[in-house]
Amino acid sequence: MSVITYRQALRDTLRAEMHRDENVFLLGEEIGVFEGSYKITEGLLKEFGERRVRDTPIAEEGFVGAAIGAAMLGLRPVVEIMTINFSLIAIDQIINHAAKIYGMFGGQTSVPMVIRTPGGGGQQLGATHSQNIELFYSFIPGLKVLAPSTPAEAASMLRAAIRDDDPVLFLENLGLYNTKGEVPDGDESVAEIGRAAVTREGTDITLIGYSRMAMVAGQVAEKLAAEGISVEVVDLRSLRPLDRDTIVESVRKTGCAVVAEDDWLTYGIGAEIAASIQEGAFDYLDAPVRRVAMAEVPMPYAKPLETAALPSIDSITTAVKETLSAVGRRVG
Amino acid sequence: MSVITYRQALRDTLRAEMHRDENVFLLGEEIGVFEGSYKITEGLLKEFGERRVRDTPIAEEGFVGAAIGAAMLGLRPVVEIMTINFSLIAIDQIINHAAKIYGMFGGQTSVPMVIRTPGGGGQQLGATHSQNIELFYSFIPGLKVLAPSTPAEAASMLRAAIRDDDPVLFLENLGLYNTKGEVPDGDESVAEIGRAAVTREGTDITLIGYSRMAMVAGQVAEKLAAEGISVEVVDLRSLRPLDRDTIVESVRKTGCAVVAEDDWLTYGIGAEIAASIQEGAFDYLDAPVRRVAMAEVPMPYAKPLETAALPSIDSITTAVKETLSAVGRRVG
Amino acid sequence: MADTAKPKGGGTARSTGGRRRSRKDTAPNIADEQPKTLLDYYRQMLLIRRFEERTAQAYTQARIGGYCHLNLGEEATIVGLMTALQERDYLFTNYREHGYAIGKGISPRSVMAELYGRSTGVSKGWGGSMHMFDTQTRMLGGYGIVGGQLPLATGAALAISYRGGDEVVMCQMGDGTTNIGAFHESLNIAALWNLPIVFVVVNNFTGMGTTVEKSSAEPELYKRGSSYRMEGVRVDGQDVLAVRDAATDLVERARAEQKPFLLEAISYRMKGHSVVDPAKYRTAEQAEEAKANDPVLAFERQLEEAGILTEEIKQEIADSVRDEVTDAADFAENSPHPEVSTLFDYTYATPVPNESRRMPADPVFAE
Amino acid sequence: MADTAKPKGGGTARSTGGRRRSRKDTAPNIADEQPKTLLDYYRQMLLIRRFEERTAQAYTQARIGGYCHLNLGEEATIVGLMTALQERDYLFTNYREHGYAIGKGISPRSVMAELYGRSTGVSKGWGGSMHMFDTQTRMLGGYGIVGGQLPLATGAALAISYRGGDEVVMCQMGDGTTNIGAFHESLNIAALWNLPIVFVVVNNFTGMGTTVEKSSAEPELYKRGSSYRMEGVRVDGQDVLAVRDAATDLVERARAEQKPFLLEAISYRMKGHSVVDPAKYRTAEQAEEAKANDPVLAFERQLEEAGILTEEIKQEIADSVRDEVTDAADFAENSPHPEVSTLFDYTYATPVPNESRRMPADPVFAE
Ligand SMILES: Cc1ncc(C[n+]2csc(CCOP(=O)(O)OP(=O)(O)O)c2C)c(N)n1
Ligand SMILES: Cc1ncc(C[n+]2csc(CCOP(=O)(O)OP(=O)(O)O)c2C)c(N)n1
Ligand SMILES: [Mg+2]
Ligand SMILES: [Mg+2]
Repeated sequence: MSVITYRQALRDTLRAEMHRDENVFLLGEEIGVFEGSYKITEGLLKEFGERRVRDTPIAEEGFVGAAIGAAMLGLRPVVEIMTINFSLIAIDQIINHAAKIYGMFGGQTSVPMVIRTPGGGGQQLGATHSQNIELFYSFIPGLKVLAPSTPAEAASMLRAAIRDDDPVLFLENLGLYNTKGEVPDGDESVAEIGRAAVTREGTDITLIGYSRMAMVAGQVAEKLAAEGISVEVVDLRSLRPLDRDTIVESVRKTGCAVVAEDDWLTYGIGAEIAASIQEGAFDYLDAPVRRVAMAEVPMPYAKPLETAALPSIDSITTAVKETLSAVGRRVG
Repeated sequence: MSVITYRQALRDTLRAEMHRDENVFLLGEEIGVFEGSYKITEGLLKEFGERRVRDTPIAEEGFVGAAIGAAMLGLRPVVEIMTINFSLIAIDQIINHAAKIYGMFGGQTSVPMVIRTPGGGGQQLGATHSQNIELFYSFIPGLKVLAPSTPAEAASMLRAAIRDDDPVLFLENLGLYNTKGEVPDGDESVAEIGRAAVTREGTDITLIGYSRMAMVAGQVAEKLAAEGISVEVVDLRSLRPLDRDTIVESVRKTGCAVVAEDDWLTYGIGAEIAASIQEGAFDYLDAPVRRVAMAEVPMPYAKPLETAALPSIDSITTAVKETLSAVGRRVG
Repeated sequence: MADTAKPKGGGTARSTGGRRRSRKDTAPNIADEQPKTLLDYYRQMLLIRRFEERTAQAYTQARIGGYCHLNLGEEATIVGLMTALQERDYLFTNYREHGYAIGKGISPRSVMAELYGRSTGVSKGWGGSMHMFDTQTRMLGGYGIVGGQLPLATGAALAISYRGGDEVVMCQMGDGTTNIGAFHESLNIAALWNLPIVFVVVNNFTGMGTTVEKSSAEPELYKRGSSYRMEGVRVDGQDVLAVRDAATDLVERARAEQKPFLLEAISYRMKGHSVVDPAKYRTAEQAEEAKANDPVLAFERQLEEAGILTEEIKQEIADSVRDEVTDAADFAENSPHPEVSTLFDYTYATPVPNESRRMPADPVFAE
Repeated sequence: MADTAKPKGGGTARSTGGRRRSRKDTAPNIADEQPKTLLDYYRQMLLIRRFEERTAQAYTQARIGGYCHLNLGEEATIVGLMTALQERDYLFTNYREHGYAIGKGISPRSVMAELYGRSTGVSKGWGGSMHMFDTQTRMLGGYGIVGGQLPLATGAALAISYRGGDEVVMCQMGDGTTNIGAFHESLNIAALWNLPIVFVVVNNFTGMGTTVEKSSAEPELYKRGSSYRMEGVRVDGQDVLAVRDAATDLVERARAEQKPFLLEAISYRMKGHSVVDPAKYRTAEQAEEAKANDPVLAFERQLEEAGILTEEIKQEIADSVRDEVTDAADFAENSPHPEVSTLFDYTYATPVPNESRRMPADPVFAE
């Protein structure tokens, strides 16, 4: 068991998968000579050479599309899009091509590729660089969307993504790259796509998150445990397919839920979670499902505004406590 | 009072607005010489000339962006994107630019523009041409999203969109263009952006739709009325801002609700509606909110598959009846 | 269309400035060809012509749905291009691709059945008119998003290069497509990475109704390779031999030299943009010009004049083509529709838990 | 960087093939200029230099957040370009724009306050380093999405043309930006519609770490106008007078002839891509080359040799620039942060019912 960063887990996994399978190669902006904007691909150009670690021009549509075409011929490209905000340039290739090619042609050609891209916020990057738009990909049949929250998950889910025959949007997070966690030495585990996980058991309330918010949810649970509140944490892990059963089973047990998400509330990921819960656990719910999410504004640069606009341990804690008192009013 | 088509209502309104305000001009692919893929701009090139009715190259990102830039200097461009599917090429300009410019620069410059684009399905157009992705725009602070369902709404809402100082995504629908409805002669009414409407009163259940599905919801209500079921229909009209109060007020009265939507279910527009209802009418709900939506597949071309994948009067009727019997099981 | 950049006259193949041409500069002459080869080209062109006429008819009879774009007028270009490709070479096209599909080797039956939306269709009825695809013949689609096929085709060429293969990719598009961002990004990447791909622009002078002069600031489209130091060639798309020669040259050079090329074929769209478009925006003169440039009739006359196409052979070919098209339509008509039970078969190649298989009326949670 | 396409030597302005040049072909000579003008340019360049050095320092001290890209090395280009613009002309840039903002006439105070995220900042603290914007001086942003400013700038030029105005738009970008689709679409549209805009590529030979040769198949970037029949000019971006002359020429021609131009300025980025980038990928030789091409020092030396910049004047300018930068930083430091109560002030220009004004901890329905 080693304690490594999320960044290191990604890098180690990319490297091992490239050694394992000659068809796996990397492409993206500044992943080679520059070693990656966030240094996930550090050292890989030196080790594997230009054929397998390919710096691209600034042309997201072109190089994501090229990866799709290469995948159609059986290669297994792993594309880096510098941040998820820039994926909007490539989204036609992702949604109208990668996600459609298998079905639209009657299942003749699969598209085994991975698009790695970080979301995140809270770095004062301003309105165009602080968005969390995993929603767009999670909405699309034909895509799979993974959102690991720990180094161990990052490794096992990236392995799964690379080995899967469908296009996978692999969501990383700027705020997670430096976080550390245990990863078993020589780990070769491959996560099952389409499964959520109960990462902490509890009895009073279910707190649901994914990516960085799954980590924050754990911190909230820890903090509330000290106050005698038992929070069960569900880490969605796979945004598409979505594992509704795990969510609903937890809520049937606890009777109430809060969703913590890094995107905007209206139409955000949490909307589906809340809608699913009210449908699947209707008779078990003792209070409305609450969502904690970003304030609905183009994200300002100024620190105090940005901080106010983002969900935090405090705002999530408030929502949990208010939900519990709403339960109290109803069942107590 | 005249009975005209939705198409005619749009065309008349564009024409009148162009006469009213010299700053209003049209641009898009094939809107001039070809008179519009769906003939919304028929005759307008002849009447107004090339300066005000501008055929663009096939370059959605370029011409939508150009419209944004022109709006920053005070013009009021009305852009046509041939179908909403192609908006994915322009989405970076819409989301990262049109929606951000007002806020990102501290409110110095507004972006008074309209993007008209039809959604719709059921025309055997296949996987890439049958998507309803208004969700993407409805999710974005800084945009307004309108989705009229009748000729009269189309006219008054297009007027509102053109006169509003913010970027408005104006959602039309292939399946509505030929539908007819009454529009008051010489009507100059300007719809209020951000308001839903109860378009039919009822007591047993609330049925919620927008765009073509609001029309279908009306048909379902009509049909069920004959069976003695009283359906209240809510037409969302404005997807952003979303008028939760009107929805919730209706559900507080009826005690249950079904959402009919033309997009995919998971993370679709209906998710937010259901999530909002369970939050705003928790103590009034007698059954879970059900959603009727497309099957989650890349839309097949073959007619029987397409038909099966789409929501219909029948499937909505089923959901309404099953919801009412779920209410019966609980309250009755 | 008289005001377009179309070079007047016959063999109009032109190359960019400093290019060393490896093939002969004179227009190809039918006297240098085997009669059998010429008749074969003629038959292929006629087959596409009759197939598309039948398609239009079937569309009008509502046997075919969706959008439907025909290759009428493009027959010489298609046959010339497809002749230039080896079986192992890959083809990517836009939505106006029925003829290309047939030319690449897919049976007219499978193409027609696809148009009819039947499970015997080449894309099993999932694609329709715009999405013909066949791994066997390496026709890799049929794409309805303008420009969408360019990055994909570039990526296919990347895969070939990555593996050191000797296949070539051909990527077809229309004139209007040269104005979209994907064109620029793809040609740049292909040139930078030395990929074996030939981009082909079929210049029929118009997008839907918008002319090249109104949409491309450099209307001599083959010159647009210069932004990528990519050699561009223009050819008369009405001349099957000229197209074949120009395309063969570039395809083989792409294979040997491992680099991309741009080929522009001047062509005429004989009807509207799609079956339902009456093309009212065309002047009578323009319509006349298109008709006067009918490549099938022109080639027919040439072969007749050369004594290669006798009245007897002509009849024989006409009959066999008619039979083949009728057979294709009958096959399509009698083929089964896809079963609704297959609706969820092609969302994912690797099945995973919790995929949605809900029909519209189903609740999210099965009870 | 020795292997780049950079022309060696001094006045490197070159034009495309058949272009008729209206301005003199020799490099501009300082002897032909007013000393006052030259000293003014020098002061402006020095101001940008010192401002950016102070910015780097403030970033390191965590007074500034987010990404922060500096104009160090680009001073001559900026001053030359900004001198070419009339007050009524519009400017669009990318995220590396502090110097442009100052050059266009925004006070260093407002720019620094924006970097500090204060409500006195030019974008009220909402934009930060990448998003300087000012309607007054017609600096219309500061954009962080590579290529995003090009369609906007084209649209601004469209608005001018629509109204028959006589303003010109200048749209700045980096070399890496010429490879994205928006470049192609925008230049094509600008050329088609005869819009008064000058696209300026600042070629510093690299995106973040990827060189021009690795990203542009035609590395002589000014030639990329040819795909749109747009005249392209290359100029030595280290020479303020050369830049001024080339830019003035094109700006005035855009105004008079109502058509777009492409100007490439060869430039050196003296530090990493952003403040936090140590630029390890650069060889010592490349770093040396950049340093050797310091435009501020070079101009300083030129003016000293010509006897225009005396020791006394130099000191005077240095002091006044230092004071101005210090004043800007003090102003920023002492300015208020935006109030959290203003968080929802700028989502919409036209308020409508039901806008969300919920804070993260708030329920959807206020109780
Ligand atoms: C991105 C995108 N924009 C618009 C369309 C609608 N559209 C379909 S075909 C077409 C014209 C294409 O013209 P061209 O490239 O010349 O091909 P042609 O049809 O003439 O063969 C347009 C605008 C589309 N399918 N995709
Ligand atoms: C669409 C998009 N892709 C990627 C990025 C990340 N990025 C920011 S700056 C940059 C390099 C730009 O290079 P260039 O155009 O040469 O400008 P320079 O920074 O050298 O001035 C990249 C890749 C971005 N901001 N937007
Ligand atoms: Mg065309
Ligand atoms: Mg650069």
